[in-house]
Amino acid sequence: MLIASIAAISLFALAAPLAHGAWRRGAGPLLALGVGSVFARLAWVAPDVTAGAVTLERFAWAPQLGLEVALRLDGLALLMSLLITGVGAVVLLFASASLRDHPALGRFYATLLAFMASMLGLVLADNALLAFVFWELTSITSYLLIGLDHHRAEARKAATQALLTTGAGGLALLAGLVTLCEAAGTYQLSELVTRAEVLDHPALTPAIALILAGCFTKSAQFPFWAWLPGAMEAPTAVSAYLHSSTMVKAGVYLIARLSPLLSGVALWDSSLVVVGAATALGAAFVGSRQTYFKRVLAYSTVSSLGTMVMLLGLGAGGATAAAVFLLAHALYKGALFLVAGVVDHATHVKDSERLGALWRSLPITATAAALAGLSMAGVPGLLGFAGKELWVKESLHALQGGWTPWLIGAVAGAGALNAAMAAQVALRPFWLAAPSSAGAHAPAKDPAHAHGPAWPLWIGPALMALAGLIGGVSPGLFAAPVALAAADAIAGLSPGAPGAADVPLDVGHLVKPGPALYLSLGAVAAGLAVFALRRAYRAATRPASALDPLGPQSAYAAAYSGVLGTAQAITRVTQNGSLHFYLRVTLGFVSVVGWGTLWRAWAGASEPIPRTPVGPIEAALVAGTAVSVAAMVLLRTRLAVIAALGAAGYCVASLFAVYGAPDLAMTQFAVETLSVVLLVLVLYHLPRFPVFRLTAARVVDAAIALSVGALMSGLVLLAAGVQLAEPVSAYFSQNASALANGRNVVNVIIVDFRALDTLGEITVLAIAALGVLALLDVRAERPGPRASAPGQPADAHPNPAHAPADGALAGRAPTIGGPA
Amino acid sequence: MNALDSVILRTTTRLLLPVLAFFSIVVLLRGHNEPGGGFIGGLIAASGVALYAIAHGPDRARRLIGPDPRWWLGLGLTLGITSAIPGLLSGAGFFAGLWVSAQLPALGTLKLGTPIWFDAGVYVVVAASMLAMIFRLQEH
Amino acid sequence: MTAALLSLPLLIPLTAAAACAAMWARPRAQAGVCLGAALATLAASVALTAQVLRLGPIAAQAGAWPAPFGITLVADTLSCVMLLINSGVLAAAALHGLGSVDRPRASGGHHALTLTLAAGVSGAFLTGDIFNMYVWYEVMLLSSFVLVTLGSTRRQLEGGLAYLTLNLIASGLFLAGVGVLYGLTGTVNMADLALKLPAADRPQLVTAVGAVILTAFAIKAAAAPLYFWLPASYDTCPPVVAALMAGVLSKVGVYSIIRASSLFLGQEAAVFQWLLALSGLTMVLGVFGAAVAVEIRRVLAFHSVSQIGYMLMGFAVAMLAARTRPESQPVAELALAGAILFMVHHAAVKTNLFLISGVVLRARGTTRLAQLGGLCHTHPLTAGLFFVTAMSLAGVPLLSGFIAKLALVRAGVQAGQDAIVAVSLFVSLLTLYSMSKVWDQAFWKAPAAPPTKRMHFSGDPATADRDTALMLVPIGLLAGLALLIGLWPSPALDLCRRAAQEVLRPALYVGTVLGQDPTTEPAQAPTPPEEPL
Amino acid sequence: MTWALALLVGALYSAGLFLALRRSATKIVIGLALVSHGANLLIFTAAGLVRGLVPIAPLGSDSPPPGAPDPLPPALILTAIVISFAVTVFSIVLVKRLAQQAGTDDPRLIGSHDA
Repeated sequence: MLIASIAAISLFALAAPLAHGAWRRGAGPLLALGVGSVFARLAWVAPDVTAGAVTLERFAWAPQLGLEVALRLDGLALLMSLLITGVGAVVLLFASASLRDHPALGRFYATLLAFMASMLGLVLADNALLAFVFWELTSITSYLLIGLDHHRAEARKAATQALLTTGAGGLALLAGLVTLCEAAGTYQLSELVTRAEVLDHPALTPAIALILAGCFTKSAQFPFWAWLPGAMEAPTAVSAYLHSSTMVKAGVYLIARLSPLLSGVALWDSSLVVVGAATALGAAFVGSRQTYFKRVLAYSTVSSLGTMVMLLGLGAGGATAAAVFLLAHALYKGALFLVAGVVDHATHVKDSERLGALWRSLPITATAAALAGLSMAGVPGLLGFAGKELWVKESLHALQGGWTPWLIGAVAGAGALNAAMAAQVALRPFWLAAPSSAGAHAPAKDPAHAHGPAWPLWIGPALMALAGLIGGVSPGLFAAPVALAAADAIAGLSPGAPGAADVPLDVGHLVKPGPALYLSLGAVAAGLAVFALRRAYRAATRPASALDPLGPQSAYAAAYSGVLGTAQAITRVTQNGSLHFYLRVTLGFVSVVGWGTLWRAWAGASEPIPRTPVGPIEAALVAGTAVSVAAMVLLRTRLAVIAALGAAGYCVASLFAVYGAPDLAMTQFAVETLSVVLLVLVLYHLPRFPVFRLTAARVVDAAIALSVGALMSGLVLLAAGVQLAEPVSAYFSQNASALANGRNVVNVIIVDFRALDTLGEITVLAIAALGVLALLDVRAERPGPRASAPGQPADAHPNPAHAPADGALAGRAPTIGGPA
Repeated sequence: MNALDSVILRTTTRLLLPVLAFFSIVVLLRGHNEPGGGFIGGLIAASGVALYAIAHGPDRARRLIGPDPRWWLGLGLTLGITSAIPGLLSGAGFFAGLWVSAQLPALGTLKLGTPIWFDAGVYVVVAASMLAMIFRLQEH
Repeated sequence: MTAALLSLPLLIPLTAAAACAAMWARPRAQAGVCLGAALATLAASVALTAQVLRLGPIAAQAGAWPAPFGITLVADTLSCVMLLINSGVLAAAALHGLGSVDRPRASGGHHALTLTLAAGVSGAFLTGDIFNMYVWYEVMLLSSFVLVTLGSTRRQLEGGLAYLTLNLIASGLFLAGVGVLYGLTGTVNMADLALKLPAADRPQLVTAVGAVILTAFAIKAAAAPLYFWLPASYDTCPPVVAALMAGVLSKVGVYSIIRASSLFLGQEAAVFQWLLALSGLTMVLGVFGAAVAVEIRRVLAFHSVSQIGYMLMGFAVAMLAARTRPESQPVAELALAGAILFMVHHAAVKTNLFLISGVVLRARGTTRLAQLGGLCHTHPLTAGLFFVTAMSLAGVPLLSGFIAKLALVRAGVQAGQDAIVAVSLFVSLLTLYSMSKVWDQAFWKAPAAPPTKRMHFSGDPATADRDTALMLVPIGLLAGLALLIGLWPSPALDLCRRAAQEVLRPALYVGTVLGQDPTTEPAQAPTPPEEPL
Repeated sequence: MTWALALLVGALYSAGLFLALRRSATKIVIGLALVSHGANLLIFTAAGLVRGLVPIAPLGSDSPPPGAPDPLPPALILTAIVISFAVTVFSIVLVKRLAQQAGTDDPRLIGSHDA
């Protein structure tokens, strides 16, 4: 069933463009229906899961790598997968209307469904590597979704930022998961969390740090949250789905998934609490100063994610609170995002301060907004209240566990500012009077929307807001079982065991006088006060913007330009276009490595260097070679240098002749002669070499060249002295005549014993001939006399040196598809 | 470079050409037993034709050798590669030398084998590649 | 039979090259011959691989001269994988070439040189003789020199000069190293060297020679700090040529490093420590170049450098694990299998990206990012194929790059080489960045300017659509391969692991070449000469 | 003599590489040709020197005289010589084409696109 769910949604993704092509308007609802059926299927088994049944499905994938398609449905996975498919169906419906005229709607459906399948896979995966696979796929699909309107530079920039941030985190996560799983000896998550012995492993600390880096980037924690507000460049449907209800919860999900093992480890707990609290308060502060719908929602989302992360650091009680909060948040924030979408669709206004009294034209939407807003603010009677109440309670509880009182301050502040933000987006535009300023928009002015939005637009927020209400009023219906089953899974309690499931969520139990209640009601009140005095509040907090250079966006920008700047600087030095530099580095490397190793080899060698008598002929030849070589370095005319090259070659050839290699000598004489003739033919017209001067650069060059030359001398002496084994060539001498019918052993080697070498050799020769012809014949530049063929375009470049590299081909060919 | 306007050179090269051609074949064939072989032989043949080209111009030299040097390159390479095939077919392995000998009156036994076939390929490739380059450089 | 099979990946392209040279005036026929030969080579490589998987490593002695006297051709699983890469890339380039190689280039010898390049590469992968390897190196190098400069634009010639100079220095070192090896041991047969060098028990001596030879290989492989020639030349030549070279050429260097140092040059573990350090440097310097490059082919060229680093990393991790702790054999196998799989993956993906850059160049006349844009509207199919391929390069799951990366990361962590794993992951991020940069700038961005009038169509503009369609065929196939390996990695992983196991047991190779292994063709004396005419 | 030839090998490499570091593509190519001479001489010397005999079996004999020089290094060098000749010819034509197009053969003036 689990694999079938993922496969079904993947199939929808593949079919979506076709469906969109075939049915246009009908495709969205149809796909939503498909996803809805997956939701229904999951909901059907929900009672079993909440009762403790765990579904397992396993298929082999790449056992060599520990990669297995292992899927597991427990309480936590159930909560997440219901959200993914449920919110997903609603969002598809919403998108089918809000993006009705978008040119890329088919591709949008496909990408969104691909994301949905990945997300579902992530929460169902029981194999760490499989989870990572899906994790990465959510990053990629999210990249494509944020960049849906890619003609806009901001959209592309936001997409890249999201990709890089979550991508970097993903790679950290991979390293962390592999480290942890290798230490534990299993890649199966349900098995991993039982391996308590890994807690003593030295790799635990880096593994935790890396895994948290992955989770914090994905869930937009401080200081990595900058990408999430940017991601609001995506269409609202995407923001509602990815960036509030599902993908950003992936990090929270994974933390929760590993909690049974790692909860209780000091580093893990304290990181979660500190980072979570900082994020909750920091993002709430930034968000409370915004007025644009989606910006407010984005920062409040970040703040809520911080809340969940913080709660996961607070042990078993925190797990329950986190699960409830997660569910509540998904419902109200998803609803509010869609509400923002409806408003945008109806009014094309994005600033909540410029709107008012929308309840008249958008009554259902306004109602949904009100319910969701109340839930977000934490007003009793809604599911959000339960989440918030448990949060406050657990924080107070943590205070007894030794946490600093600052924590309570952060919680209270975040709670208050979230309430203010709820009022800003759910109250201000709908239920307060329209601002009197000229920029105010009333939707009635737009005749196209005078009759209110189409049903696919408002049905989503209405359903989600309603769910939040039902969850608050009657938690036993669905909210409590699902959330508490998830909490059990997070706390690592075996399914069915007594535990978190005992925590009552209904209002009657939660509304009990005590510090928790006072604190949370106080926070709501403070939030409303902030909202009421928002102009003064914003003015008073303006100095805080001085901290922006220390904020997450600046951190991202600094990291981005820091890495690229380093890359630029290094590449400018290394790949600087100077062949001379390349040669120096290459030869310098040879010299260093060669001498570094030859030195040790010399030290270990005791063999004498063989001495052969030096006759006058050899002495003359050696001297002749040396003089020719010196001449090549010193002479300045081309012809002289070429002549010296020839002389050196002749001397070497004569040495070969003296030492018993007549074939070699003959060949070298012939080749040397030909080389000189060809060099003269080819180079005849070129000018003299530049003047010889003794410069510092020349000295360095000489030192490098001499060093490599000396290295070669050293190698020769070593090889001439040391003989580790008898040469194989005795075989050739013995068998050349008898078995190969030739008395000239060298030639027999060439054409028989080692004919394959010679085959390669003549191939090289043939290639060189073809190459010379190609160089001279195939010409893309410099229209010479041959170029003036009829039909040649007249706009041939007058100055060949400045002709573009991909210029027209001269000669018999039309043009060459050359490089640019 | 065009043909040198020299009757003597033309006549000499016309006479020299067959001599060099014959000599190159001798060098090719004797290479198995004495210094020589396909490479040197090919160079000698090429130098004969190159001299002819200097005297009579590359166009006439091209006509002399018939097909384009690139065709000869292909032929030579093919000769070299195909000498691997008899060995393959006989089951001894590619490039395995197979020999036949013929009794020639007055010259004694002539041994011919796939290695000489191979060396002939070397000869053709060397000559053809030299000529391809020399002709083109001459025309350039 | 075995001998025939072993020689075919070498002889087929060589024969076809000879045919192409002879048909110099008929470019269409040459393209046909080239494609036919490529497919035949691919078929021969597949058959050879099947044989090797069935029988284990096999060897054949050229000229039937017994090893170590003659030249041995030997195919173990590693050679087979490399041959499959070579013939696959050759086939893709030949297919693409049907649409992208214009008449002047074809009559300039493009097809013949493509085939000699492939033959040289096959030879280098098959030969068991280090001097013979030098010869095949030169065959492929000169082929690539000509291919890089074919067209003789100034930029090509400039790039060609850098390429030529640095590679010739490598050849000079390689040759010197071979000469010294022969002087020391009196043999050039690699299996024989693998017997004689360790027997002499002079590891420092071996390392001194190895330093020269491995440096030569490292230059050819474009490892840091010796890679300068690669970015200088790959972006100047036609994309189809760059595809060929990026797909196989630099891997020959990596293959040679693996072969030579696992058999006989790597007697001291320090060799692999250095290799590991250089692999990290290679990755970082390469990816830095890619991150700041502003032209598609240059981005790809720098990435080629960076990914050579991954291959070397896997090999070095494997050898260090195998040398230092005998019990970590599975780790060594996984690391080396990862490196080999990375080569397969990289061949498919990088070849494909260069081929795609050819389509872009054809469509817009430039591959400079600033002047591109809007391709995902005008060329949606190309865009989709690019995205899949680029994400594979970046190591995104469900694609081949992820599998290779995962193998390397797992093995690295298991082997305790945390530093290099960290470097490789950082490089992976920058790879993702530079691929998204290309996607962003060339495909997503609104077109910078309307395409210039002076398009760079080769051949007949009337057939441009057909040509582009032809170019897309291999692109689709290669993207499909990246997806296939990503979705169904087990066969490829098993193949690579088997190759790794064989490399880590040099005795098997030595036995195949020298010993009386039943699968080796018995060395036979040539047929007696005295047969009647 | 081994000493002398070893030093000569060093001299050939040094001079060749020094030329390759000069501001002239022509010198680079010529220098590389010199390096290949050095490599050839290196192979020759490293394998050992024998004076006065050749590895050719005299007529009527099946094998070269005892003590004849090792026949393999000359065979290897022969191959290397031809290869380096082919490469040199190609490179020098390349340099010529480059110099024609750029008006100079100074690589520092022509090779700049790579920066």
